[in-house]
Amino acid sequence: MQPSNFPTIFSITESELDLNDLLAKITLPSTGAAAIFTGMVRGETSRRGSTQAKRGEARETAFLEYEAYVPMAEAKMKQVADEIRERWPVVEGIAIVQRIGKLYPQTPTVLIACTAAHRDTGVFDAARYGIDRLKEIVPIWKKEVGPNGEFWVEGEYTPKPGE
Amino acid sequence: MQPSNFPTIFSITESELDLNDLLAKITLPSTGAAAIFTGMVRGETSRRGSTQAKRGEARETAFLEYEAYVPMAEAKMKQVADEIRERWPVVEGIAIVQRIGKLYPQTPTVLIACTAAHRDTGVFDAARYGIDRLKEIVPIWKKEVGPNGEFWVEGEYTPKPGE
Amino acid sequence: MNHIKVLLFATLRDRAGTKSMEIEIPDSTTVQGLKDQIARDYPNLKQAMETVLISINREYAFDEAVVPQNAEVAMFPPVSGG
Amino acid sequence: MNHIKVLLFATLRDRAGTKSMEIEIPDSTTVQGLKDQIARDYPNLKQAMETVLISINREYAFDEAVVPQNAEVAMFPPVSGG
Repeated sequence: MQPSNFPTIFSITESELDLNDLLAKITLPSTGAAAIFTGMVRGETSRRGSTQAKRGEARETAFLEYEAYVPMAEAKMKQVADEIRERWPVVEGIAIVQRIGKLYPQTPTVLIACTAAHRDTGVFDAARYGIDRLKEIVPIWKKEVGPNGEFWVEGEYTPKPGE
Repeated sequence: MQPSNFPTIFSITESELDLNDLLAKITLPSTGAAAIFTGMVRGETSRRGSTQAKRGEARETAFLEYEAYVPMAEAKMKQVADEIRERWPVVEGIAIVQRIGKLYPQTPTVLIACTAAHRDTGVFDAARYGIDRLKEIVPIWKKEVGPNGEFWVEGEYTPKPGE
Repeated sequence: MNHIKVLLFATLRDRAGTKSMEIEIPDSTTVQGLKDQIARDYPNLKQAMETVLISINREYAFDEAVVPQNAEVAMFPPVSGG
Repeated sequence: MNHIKVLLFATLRDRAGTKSMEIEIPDSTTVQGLKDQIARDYPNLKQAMETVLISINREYAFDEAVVPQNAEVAMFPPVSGG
């Protein structure tokens, strides 16, 4: 099978993420391994690693509200997939899906999955790269709502020309 | 939440793997990231990376037949989970599931999933370690059936004392 | 003059109180010129113009870029998806 | 004498033509001694005894280990799950 036949899924959705379905869509007859990353809404965030929580307290989250600049987000997801294929040509299928809207704790919000013939081909690194890049260049934002009010989660990355 | 409350799932099953369900079972209120590995039956294996296929030909697989020494396999899966927790104490939930029986191409056969608060905690490495160890010490075997007959897939690892 | 649409997201939308604006800018206005004009005409957005990200026709755009005719411009903070 | 059950998997089961055997071994027989006895009594398994993996009561066991009373012993090739 030629790379041009390799499936690439990228989408912004308000629906529940179905891992079984997404995995099936990027599994080819030559596929033997998949690395999948999912992010979930944390209901409790410990002080460590958090800038918002007070000393010694876990921060509670009621829900997150996600929004996206949909057409640009899908274009940038495609770009992330293209970057993955350039770096790991052995990757067969790629799925990049972000769920938006009001999302509650323990709910998967994002999925990056890469398939390949074997597990020692870089599929784990490819999925890791995919989520890192999504968090850098794909125009999606989230607002956290909890007992102490709501605030926008601040991103950290400034895209450079050509990104 | 204390590590003793962290969920660990390990099982040998003849049923279809349900990624959504397994992920939900290892997602805690403090969980923000999951790394999941799945292996699938390859229907076509290219010459590269294969010792069985003839030069220039892809090997075709009709199905694989898996068997396990179930009680020992489950004990060894628990051991793999323990090893993961020792190496990556931040890992929250762990699922290790092997499907056995007659499995056809493009079907997920095995799943290793690790959850943690954040993605930069080693969850990807933990999942990778889990599948590597499963293929070393968990007593499961597979027989490949294709147009040229059937043969047992040969493992390569000899466990050492204490494994 | 160039008639453009400016889409606003996240904190930018909250500050502006609107999801989009239609703006007239002189021909050959750069991204920097557009930010200066918005900072002047929309006091609520003035501070945000210092750190805002800008896209033109769904690609990131930088200060020296010229805003093309009938562009779809978007303004937003650093992204925080996932 | 020690009465043990030996479970056979994968290629070992195919060669033996059975999933399990009940065997009498002398007390204090080691894993190596058990392999020698099986190689002698079951010609089909002789060659396999050179590379076989052995577990006793569901833990990997090695040549010098003594097989305990009423042990559940299993014999199999290197694993190939996944």
